[in-house]
Amino acid sequence: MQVNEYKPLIVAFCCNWCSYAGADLAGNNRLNYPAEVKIIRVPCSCRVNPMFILRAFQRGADGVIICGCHPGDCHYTSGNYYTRRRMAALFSMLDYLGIEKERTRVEWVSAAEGAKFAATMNDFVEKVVALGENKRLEDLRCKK
Amino acid sequence: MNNKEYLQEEIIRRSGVNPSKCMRCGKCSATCPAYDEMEYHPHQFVNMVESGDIEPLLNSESLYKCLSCFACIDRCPRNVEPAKLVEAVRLTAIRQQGANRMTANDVPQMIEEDVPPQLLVSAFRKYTK
Amino acid sequence: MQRVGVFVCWCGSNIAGTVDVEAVSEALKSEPGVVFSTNYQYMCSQAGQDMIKEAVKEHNLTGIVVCSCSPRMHEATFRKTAAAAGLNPYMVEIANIREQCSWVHKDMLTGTEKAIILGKAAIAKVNLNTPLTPGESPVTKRALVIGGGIAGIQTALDIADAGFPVDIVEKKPTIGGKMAQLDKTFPTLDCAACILTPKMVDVAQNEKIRIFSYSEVSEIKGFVGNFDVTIKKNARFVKEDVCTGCGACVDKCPMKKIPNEFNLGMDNRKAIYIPFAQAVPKVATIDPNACNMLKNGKCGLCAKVCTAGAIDYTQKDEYIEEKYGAIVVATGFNPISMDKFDEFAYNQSKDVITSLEFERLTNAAGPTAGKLLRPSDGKHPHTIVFVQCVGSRCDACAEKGKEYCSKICCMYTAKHAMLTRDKYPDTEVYVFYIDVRTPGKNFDEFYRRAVEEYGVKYIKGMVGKVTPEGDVLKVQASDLIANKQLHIDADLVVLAAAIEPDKSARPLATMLTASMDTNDFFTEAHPKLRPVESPTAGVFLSGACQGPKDIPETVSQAGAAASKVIGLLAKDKLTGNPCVAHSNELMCNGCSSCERVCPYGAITYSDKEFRMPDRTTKIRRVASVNPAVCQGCGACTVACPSGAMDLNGFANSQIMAEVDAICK
Amino acid sequence: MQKITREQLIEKAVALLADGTVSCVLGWSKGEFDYDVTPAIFNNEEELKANFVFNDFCGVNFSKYLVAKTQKCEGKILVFLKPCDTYSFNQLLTEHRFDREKVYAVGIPCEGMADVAKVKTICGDGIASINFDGENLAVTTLYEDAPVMISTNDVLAERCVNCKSKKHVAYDELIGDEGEVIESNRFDEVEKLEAMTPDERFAFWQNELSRCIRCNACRDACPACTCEKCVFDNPNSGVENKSPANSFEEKMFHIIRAFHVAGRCTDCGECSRVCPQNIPLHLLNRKFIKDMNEFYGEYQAGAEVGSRAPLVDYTTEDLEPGEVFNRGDMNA
Repeated sequence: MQVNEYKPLIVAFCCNWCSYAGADLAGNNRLNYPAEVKIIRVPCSCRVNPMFILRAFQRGADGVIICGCHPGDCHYTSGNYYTRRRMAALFSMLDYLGIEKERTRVEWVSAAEGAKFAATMNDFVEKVVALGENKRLEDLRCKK
Repeated sequence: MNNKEYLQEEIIRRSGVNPSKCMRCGKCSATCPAYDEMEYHPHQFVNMVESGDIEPLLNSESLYKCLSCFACIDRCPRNVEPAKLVEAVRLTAIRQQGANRMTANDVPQMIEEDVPPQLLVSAFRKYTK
Repeated sequence: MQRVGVFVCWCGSNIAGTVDVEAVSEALKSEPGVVFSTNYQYMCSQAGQDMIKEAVKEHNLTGIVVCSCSPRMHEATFRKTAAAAGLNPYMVEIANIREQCSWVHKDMLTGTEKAIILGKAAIAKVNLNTPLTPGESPVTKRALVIGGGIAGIQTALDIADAGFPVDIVEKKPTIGGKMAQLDKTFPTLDCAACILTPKMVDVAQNEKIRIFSYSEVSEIKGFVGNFDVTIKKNARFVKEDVCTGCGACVDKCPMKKIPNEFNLGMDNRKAIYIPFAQAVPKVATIDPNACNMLKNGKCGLCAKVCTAGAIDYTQKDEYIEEKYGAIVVATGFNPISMDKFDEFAYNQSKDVITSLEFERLTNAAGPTAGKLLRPSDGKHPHTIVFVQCVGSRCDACAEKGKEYCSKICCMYTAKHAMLTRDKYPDTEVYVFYIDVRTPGKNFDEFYRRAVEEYGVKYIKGMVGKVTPEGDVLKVQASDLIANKQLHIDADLVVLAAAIEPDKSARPLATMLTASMDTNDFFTEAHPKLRPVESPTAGVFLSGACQGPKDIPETVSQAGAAASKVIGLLAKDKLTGNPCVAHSNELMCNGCSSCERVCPYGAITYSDKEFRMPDRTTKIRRVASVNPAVCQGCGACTVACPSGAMDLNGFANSQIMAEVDAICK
Repeated sequence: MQKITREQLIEKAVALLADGTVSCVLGWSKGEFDYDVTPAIFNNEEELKANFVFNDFCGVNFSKYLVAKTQKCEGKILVFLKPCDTYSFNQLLTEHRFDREKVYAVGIPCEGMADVAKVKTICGDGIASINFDGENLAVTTLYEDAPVMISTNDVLAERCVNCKSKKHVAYDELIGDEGEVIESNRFDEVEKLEAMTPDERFAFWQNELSRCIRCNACRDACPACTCEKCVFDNPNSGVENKSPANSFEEKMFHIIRAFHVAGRCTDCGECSRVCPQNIPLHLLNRKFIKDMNEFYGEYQAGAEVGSRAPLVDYTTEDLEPGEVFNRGDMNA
């Protein structure tokens, strides 16, 4: 590993029932993904408030990904459907403001998809690394 | 990719049919009015395309026995659409031969009192692709 | 300020192999609120737990962070540990440094760095944790069973047997359901009525069970343990408690040409009727659409002949309100309509019938008194063709039929074929099948007997077309094994129509806020581990409303649902999940956004008076969350523009603190 | 030039006050200048005759004021609603923000309101007075002797140029003729932005939003922003911030504000009208409206009371968040 390699900061919101369990399964199967990914556990993807995402960007995150149960599989029956609409609207707005669209993503990962979780994270980090540091939505004051 | 696989893929692509959806109920063959004329019956078309057995189909007269009545498409519970497969194989055969078997000019000579117009329409549809 | 203790687990070498646990516990010492930080080989072991308990006492800890395996593994363990040490169990946070760190990263430096950040996030969160206490709610010790078929009957009997009162709501005039219409049952061939009707009598005689027949559920409010249900008792124009079921009224009724639903319209009934001899309750019902007296005030014969004086033409629909602790859905199934299957000529010929109609034709109490006669001319059929999978296993795009296997058709068709050959050896019986599916005790043996002993001709293939011609039905089919097209002149064609959930299920699911799949079958809370519970707490599933089922399966599910209900009703109080939403009334706008996204109907509104800074008062509509109903998804918290709605255990400020800790 | 006159409205108000239908009137009052008309409560004929105005600068959307005023006022309030105001009126009713029984709504036609910023670009600063002269405004400035004649049509506010509806969707009584919902070009500017490259868009918004002084005027005027306590004022929300401390704060504020009103915003345009820095805030709201129309079917907030906004609704077939960009690429 190179010492000076750019390391992005990635926040992943994972729903407790599917994606967090999927991330655990990735661990159980020892599937590697970059350590830059830090997971925050939420009961359901619909718990993710756009404010959390913006806050992460404000504090220097380079990418934010939200993972939830596959549509139709939500533990709470409909939570991820609301997530899908809210994030579609929010991401489109961020794109409209000129923020790189690769910095945000929603992915459905079930509790059985450890491999998908790892692959998703690898892919997402790769895309964010290609973009480089998040300058557009970053709060300079809060940066170390 | 060998020729067998290529042919299979080509036919699946051309027909837009997914033969693996077939659950082997045989309703297509049960419903087929040209069944007795055909060497390979509609359900066999589906099976043989699925297993990549295209050559025998290409060389079979069955291709031209299908009336394109689409009863098999209508009745198939799995939406497999066997007639479209037959059509795609037919099209492949015709393209391989490099010639259409029928042109618009041929139609007037075929019009006879006891030939139903639907037959000419089907024939034209079939032999001009 | 919280006094936080940090406990870093080695998990043997599982964590310690890739994470420098010493460095982690050292680094986390200087985090805000942390007063104690240590590491140990196995935190979840008895010794590890004792270490936590001691530290809580010694350092007066108010919060605990355990850096260990996934909270899905040991969160519950450490919460218990905290409780044992006198802390609120919800003052524990887990930093997942095994599954999401040591196991996925190979490099010690990277692993340690990440573990520290995950620890910081957990500390940031626990600093904002508040002690949570699960809410308690009382349990009304009465159950409601919706649907009076074999599923509902069995569930009700089992619940009543445990000593709890049960009400059955059945929309037909009698309980019994589909099973009452059947002739014999596979694979034992005992008669359905012989095993069902004693149960129906048991229900009628059980003093813990009330039957609301000819009734439907019109409103459901409340939540697990505390449902408020309104039952609409449709006017049957006969006083139930007075009618003796003697049938004198039925004999005298002049309206004779009403299609008899019980025999699927294959014969007629009167305007006043008792569906069948063993009906429970055995009470007459007047069909308001057929009765002359009710339509134009002319007749009144039934009232004249009724010696008990049970007829009441002025009876009105009645609404009954009752409280229940648990609700069991047992709404059952129906065969699908054959209208879209023109190829089988169901609507063109009376001699093309469904299997349920065949069931009535062979039933001793049916329209032909059990003699197998063709509906068209009453002659004995000599060639019978059975067609399986009519409308089952269809592609979703085909737009007719259902995608699923209806499960019961293979067996009842084998039964019909076998019984026909048994009673009428001169008949030829063909069964066209795609697959014969017989998983079940003695099922395959049964099917083989039909073939081997009774000479039923099973043909692998499908019927493509049925054409009525004169008094025969020309059947065109394929025999896939022989690779032949068959042409059979049949006298009777029997279609094994797919089954679908009863139409009343969908509106009921809406009332219950219970979820359904795309086919309108009720969804179970977990397909394997909680198969008789709906995801909506307090709602249980019995029988074919959850998916196609035969009688043995239905009865076992009915018993299972009953045991779940008994388990619930045996409790005096229910403790809930404390991680539920709550609304800050001072900030709530009463805008209803949260209510619209709540999948459980947990949010209600009321007008409250608020004192304003200028000493005036103001009445505002504010939301409140019923903690017994809320499951804690948090959809409302994002729908709420003012941020009045927040979630215990996953508060806005807590998640924000985690974000900040990670992005620091 | 408005089709109805101040006198007509006063006459109506006086009549309703006299017969006891209403106990007070929410109307426009003279401000310090002829163009800064302010909302006010009038209790009697004298007050109305003295201060009530109605002219091309009466853009204020009164709907929001009903939330507070219906709580304070004994009896019914008379409110005059222009067509676009009625959408906000309905939306607030959908959200149960005031008691419909306490309001007597009179719908009035609107020919479009003038934007004083546009007037100033023609005649310059220092407007001393404005007289309403037929189709024209006669603007007298401190620096010119003769009044400058400006056609109202040349200085119409953006939201009026792109007026979406002349139809009243709620009222107890209507003065004048009912209009129609209009096929407007209000999304053209959003489309223009969408067609830009991300860099151009970023530059555009950076330029616009960096002018923000966080005066909160947009929030205070917005009929959808009627929260009892705004998250940006709430120390527990984690995003409390009252001033633009850095380049991100105003982005956060405006994105969150637009998100909070998404599906509830009727596109009344009050935010842009009141912005002292002339930031085209309506372009944020319209982006959400346009997106939701395209993703989930046409929806006009406030068109009817009780409708379900797209963000508190769903279908199982909705498009995936990742797909919104593919569409964008196709547009570009």
